Amino acid sequence: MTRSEARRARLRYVLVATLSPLAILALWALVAWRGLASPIILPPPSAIWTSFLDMAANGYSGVPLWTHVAASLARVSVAYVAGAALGVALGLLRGRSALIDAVLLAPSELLRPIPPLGLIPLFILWFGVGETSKVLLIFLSVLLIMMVNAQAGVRAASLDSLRAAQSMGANRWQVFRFVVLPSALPQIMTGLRVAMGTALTILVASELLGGDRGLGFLILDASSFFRTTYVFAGVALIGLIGLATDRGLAWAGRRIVHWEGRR
Amino acid sequence: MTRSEARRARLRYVLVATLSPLAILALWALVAWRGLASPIILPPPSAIWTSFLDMAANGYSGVPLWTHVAASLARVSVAYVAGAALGVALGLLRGRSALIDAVLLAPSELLRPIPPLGLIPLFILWFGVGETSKVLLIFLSVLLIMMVNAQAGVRAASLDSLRAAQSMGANRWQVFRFVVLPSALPQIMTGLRVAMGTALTILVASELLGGDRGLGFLILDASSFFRTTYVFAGVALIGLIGLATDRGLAWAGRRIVHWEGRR
Amino acid sequence: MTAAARPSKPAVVGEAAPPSPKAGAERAPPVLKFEQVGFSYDGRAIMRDVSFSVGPGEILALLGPSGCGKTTILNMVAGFLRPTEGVAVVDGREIVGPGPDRGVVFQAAALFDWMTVAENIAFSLRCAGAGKARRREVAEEMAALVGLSGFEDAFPYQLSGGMRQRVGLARVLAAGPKVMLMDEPFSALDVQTRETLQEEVLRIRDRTGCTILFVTHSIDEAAFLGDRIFLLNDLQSGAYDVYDVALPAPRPNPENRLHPSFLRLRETIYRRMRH
Amino acid sequence: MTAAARPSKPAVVGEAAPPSPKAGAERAPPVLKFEQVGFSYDGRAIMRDVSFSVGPGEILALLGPSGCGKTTILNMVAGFLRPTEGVAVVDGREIVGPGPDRGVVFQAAALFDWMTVAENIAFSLRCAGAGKARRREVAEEMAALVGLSGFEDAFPYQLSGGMRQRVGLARVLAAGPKVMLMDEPFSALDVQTRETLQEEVLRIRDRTGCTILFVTHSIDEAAFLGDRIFLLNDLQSGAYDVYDVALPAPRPNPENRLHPSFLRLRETIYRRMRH
Amino acid sequence: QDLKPIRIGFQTGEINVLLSYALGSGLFKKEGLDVATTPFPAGPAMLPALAGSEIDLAWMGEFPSVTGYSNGLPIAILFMERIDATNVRLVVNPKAGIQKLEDLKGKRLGVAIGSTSHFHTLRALAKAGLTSADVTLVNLTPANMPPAYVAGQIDAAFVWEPNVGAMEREGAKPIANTRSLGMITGGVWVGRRAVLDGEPETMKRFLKAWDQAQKDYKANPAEVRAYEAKRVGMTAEQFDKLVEGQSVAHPTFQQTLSADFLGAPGHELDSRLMKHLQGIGAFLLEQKRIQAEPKDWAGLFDTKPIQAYLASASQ
Ligand SMILES: Nc1ncnc2c1ncn2[C@@H]1O[C@H](COP(=O)(O)OP(=O)(O)OP(=O)(O)O)[C@@H](O)[C@H]1O
Ligand SMILES: Nc1ncnc2c1ncn2[C@@H]1O[C@H](COP(=O)(O)OP(=O)(O)OP(=O)(O)O)[C@@H](O)[C@H]1O
Ligand SMILES: NCCS(=O)(=O)O
Ligand SMILES: [Mg+2]
Ligand SMILES: [Mg+2]
Repeated sequence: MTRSEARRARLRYVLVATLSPLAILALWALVAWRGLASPIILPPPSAIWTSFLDMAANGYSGVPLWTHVAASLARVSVAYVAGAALGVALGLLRGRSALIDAVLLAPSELLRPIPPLGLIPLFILWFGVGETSKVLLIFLSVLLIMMVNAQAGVRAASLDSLRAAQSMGANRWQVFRFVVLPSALPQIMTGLRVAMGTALTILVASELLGGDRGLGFLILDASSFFRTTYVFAGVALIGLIGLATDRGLAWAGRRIVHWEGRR
Repeated sequence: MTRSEARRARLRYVLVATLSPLAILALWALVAWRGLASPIILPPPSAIWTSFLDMAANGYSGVPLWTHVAASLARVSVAYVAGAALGVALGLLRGRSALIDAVLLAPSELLRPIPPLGLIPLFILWFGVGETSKVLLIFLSVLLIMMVNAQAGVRAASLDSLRAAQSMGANRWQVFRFVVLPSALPQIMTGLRVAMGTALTILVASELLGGDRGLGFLILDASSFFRTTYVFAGVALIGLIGLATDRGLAWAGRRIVHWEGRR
Repeated sequence: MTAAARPSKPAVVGEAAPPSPKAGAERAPPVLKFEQVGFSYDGRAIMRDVSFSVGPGEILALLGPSGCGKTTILNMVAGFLRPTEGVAVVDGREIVGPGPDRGVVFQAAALFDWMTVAENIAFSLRCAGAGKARRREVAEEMAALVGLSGFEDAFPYQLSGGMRQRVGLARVLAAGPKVMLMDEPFSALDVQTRETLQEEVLRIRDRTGCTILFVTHSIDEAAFLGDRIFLLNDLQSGAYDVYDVALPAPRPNPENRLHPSFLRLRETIYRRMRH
Repeated sequence: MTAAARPSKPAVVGEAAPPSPKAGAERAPPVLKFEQVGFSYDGRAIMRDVSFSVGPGEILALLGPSGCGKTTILNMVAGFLRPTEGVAVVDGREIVGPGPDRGVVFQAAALFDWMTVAENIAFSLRCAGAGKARRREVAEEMAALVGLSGFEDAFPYQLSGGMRQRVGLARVLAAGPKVMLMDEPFSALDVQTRETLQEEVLRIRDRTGCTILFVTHSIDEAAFLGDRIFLLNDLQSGAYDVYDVALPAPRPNPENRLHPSFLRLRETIYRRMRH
Repeated sequence: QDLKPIRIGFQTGEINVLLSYALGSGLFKKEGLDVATTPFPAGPAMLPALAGSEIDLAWMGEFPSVTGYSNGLPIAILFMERIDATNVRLVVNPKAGIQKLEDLKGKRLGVAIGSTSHFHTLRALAKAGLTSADVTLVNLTPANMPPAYVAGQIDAAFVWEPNVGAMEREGAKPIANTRSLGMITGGVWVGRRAVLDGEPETMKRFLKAWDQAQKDYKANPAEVRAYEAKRVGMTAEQFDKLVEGQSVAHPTFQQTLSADFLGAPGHELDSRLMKHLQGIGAFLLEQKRIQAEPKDWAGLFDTKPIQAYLASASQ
């Protein structure tokens, strides 16, 4: 593929990728406009946009919209960064040491499928109803997902590259840092994408833990007051945050794991 | 490592992996027994066991425990199998065709971070309050996770093996089946493990969609009536199901992707 | 610098080469033709102005320094890479992609790790819809040919380097393509296995009339197998030579290794390569 | 069958071999010693009863059919595999794992795909805590030595097969281990590069006094480089021969390639390998 | 004057007219309280917070107060904050041909199993001579009832504002409510025993502020409602309409000590509210949501703080 062909292909990709959600939006507007769905359940996009503008101008339940967004982003990012870092570290360790794996196996795999709703009472008891609980709930799910991915990634390390590193004098930590980690990166990057999506979905559950700000709160509150257009606006915001972070992670992944599939 | 060394290592692994949760259980029992935590919030393991036996004997809310378990397992398994199959197929396709990728990108990545709670009203409207909605909610999250993993897995296919297949007369489908799919298997197997955990956590949300049976219903109901020991028993059941399926999938993964890291 | 203007050609170039010993081949239209082909990786030109053609049933041996572009040429013939300048033609049609008419023995074997040796060997048959029994039969036959009987059910990661290389060869022999592109297929083999397989390749060519591009670093091997030797000195400046190999038929005869013209050619090329 | 009972030994076996031409080496205790080593993969025995020892500064060339167990022997010396029978000893201590005293040039290069050529080459220095500037300096020096100047910042997937192989060599030369284990390090190189590097290896051995195990399929190479040649005929039944190479010092002299005892040895081994 | 700290849990999904006013207008501060509020989505989520001593006082429906107490939480009801005569309503789809309770036979009813919605539904069925076997009960959380109604998944639903209002806006017609069934429901202030017993001065200040809020509400309803209307993002008209729909009454502290509510000191067990709560206990037991009814029902009420406040106020 020549350079100009590549440029044209990229352009076509961006075009189709933009048109596809727009087509869905148009279909939705049509359905709403033709009155095919009750507006309290599927309001027209325009009504959602109006609600969004209202929130942007006047806030939601007395709190500016950007405060809600910022509160959620702060929770998610702290939990995500910490959870990913620890999860990757533990996952890689589990991949390398049968003992560590054996110790962590049952606790983490028993915990992973447990619905956040089932953990909320315990979290309230142990960590209160403040930020700690909310952040920890997201942290935990990110941690557990990243652990699975990092550990699985370790298996991709080729025997020869591990051996090569050892026989060039790499100590355990260096083998880890220079061979195991890079080999696991493809799976780690995938894990980061999946975990980000999950972190955002858990956000709502975490904001069930009490509190009056955050996108999760906004969605829960609007839905309990039946303000459907606000629910949709909140959901759309989460979706857009997810899309943006995912594209960022995918882009970073391609950069970071530049060698993948190149031979 | 000789055979007997390997056998001994395996034995030690199983031993530690069994002791580790037992140690936590013992610590928990000690904390409860010493009265270090309110039994209303952290009941002793024995109380949870009693509640479990009660449910096993008398059911929960008039429905036998095994009916709850079976209802949830049926939902999860149908949704999981269908979601995984379609997710893998679409993910592999997205990995191979820029056009398909562009079409699916925004819809799927906007949808993935959206909390199930935000989707429930729409699902009720479109699919009712019966099984369909519940299964579809789980299906969707499995599908979206598997799509990410399968697509990422495609990047692992080595250029040379793709080329080899093509020059031996493999058509598009055969390249797909015999090269792309096996190359993506390590990431697909990881995705299957992560998605199973997520499917189980979503179970609770899905059983918010109406209905009065299932482990999710049991946990929600018990927690809204503050029956902590029953919540714990339900959560423990989900945890055990998760642990069992995860071990099954991990074992299958090692069998299926037997060539990984072998060179 | 065009091919015509190049200095110091110790032998005849390209299509102007005298008849190859493969009878009848010289009259037929070429199976393979490069016309002033150039190639760049990410904008870095690694070859320019390469022209040659190969007749049906001919074996062209490619010799040249490491990194000069031999694998790249094979990749263009196979259809994995498109020339960034000029055209590459097979059977009169421009090459636009890979096809089962051109089989490749990869430099690094490129086996399917998830398939057994037998499955690897019979892959092309599977793609063509052959039944299980037939596939097994061919796999066993080819495994025997390359000295891997008994390893049919092993997986690639259970093989030594040379054994992997032989599976890569067997896989293409089983497919029986019209054009075979062999990238240092015997580099990891011991003398005995290597010579046996060299003779086997010649026999297969004689039997099937297939055309072969053969990359090697062994001058002996190039001279013993090649009808012509393509010596790639410096493709970046478009400098290469073509040598005719004149050995008596039947080629597979081991005696040929001691034939005076064989020894003479070997010496010439050795000098030329060391400058 | 024990090593002692083996028939048809055209040359002296194991430790009983006459002094190698490397002066002073014969008196010193062996750097490396195999005592009745056997090895099985998953219960399938591939070698038994292999004993030999290598003195300091000696080059032992390993020749043998594809799949006979050469790489497996290297893996045991490197400490990647443990003998399932007997003991492997380096510097008087049983080998229990890999260590920086033994460097390996892998048959399949085994480069770190995520590092540039320079980073690959300087890896051992990085592990030893060398600074950035020093690492770059050594990387450039070694890249030049193996003919890869200008490719320091390329990634392995941007290199040709032979270039990758040379990075694998440069990486070990940069580490300068006491024992070097080279698994067909020149198999993908053209004659000129190959001969240059062969001479380089000899020079390095002479300068540093390192001990080298060198696997090759080229009898010429074995004879030119090896102080002794270890011909592995059939390790499964414990059958192997050891040949002494008597060439005048200084070894790196290209004239040695035409020395009569060189040509004679080559012929003997060729016959033996083809049976 | 030093401020007494107190931690209050409230529900974001509820209409908290007086609390919003008391907080917003500084009534608590004026009475010497340093109030920290924690918002919760609903009552059940407050129980672990009370158990973990994360909050001192909580506003909740009477249902969770009974479940919490029955499960041994050291809590008691301080007073009934409001009584909602028509907040909980049975609405039906006119197209389903339901005019009166008897017509429910064979229909699909949305209920939140185990909640007051369920409790009301069973009473309504009983009144019409039906049992739950005569209808199809569809278990839904209140927020999911309107979508289910719009989607035609349920013919009727017995639930509270704002969800019931949402269905009415979609054309559903109310045919019964708390009052028409002769029941009561509403919100209570629940306190942790440790605070009720150990912090009399704090309780007195809280009750004083609340008393003032009630008086202000009577005197100037529009001004008082403005605080909560702003919180839930409604105009004054919208908010008035919602509150009217609930038919809310806020019993005075004097009323609280009457037989209609907590009862005169020593006569708690005979009060109407106690009978109602015991009815809930029996219902929860029958529904197997609690193990056993509390042995000491009287301990669920604690009128000592109100008595103390009223005594000091009359001085
Ligand atoms: N990982 C493995 N699992 C099982 N068998 C193996 C494995 N690696 C090698 N073998 C077997 O061991 C034997 C010796 O292999 P080895 O790689 O040592 O041969 P080699 O002498 O290096 O051959 P080559 O010259 O082809 O590289 C072969 O028969 C091979 O099939
Ligand atoms: N994927 C790639 N990206 C960038 N450059 C490449 C790539 N593959 C090869 N090259 C460059 O192209 C040149 C020719 O490579 P090629 O693999 O064709 O050499 P070769 O003649 O086959 O060498 P060898 O005998 O070592 O296999 C080399 O300089 C190499 O660095
Ligand atoms: N409106 C419901 C209040 S509570 O019962 O959840 O406290
Ligand atoms: Mg090459
Ligand atoms: Mg080998």
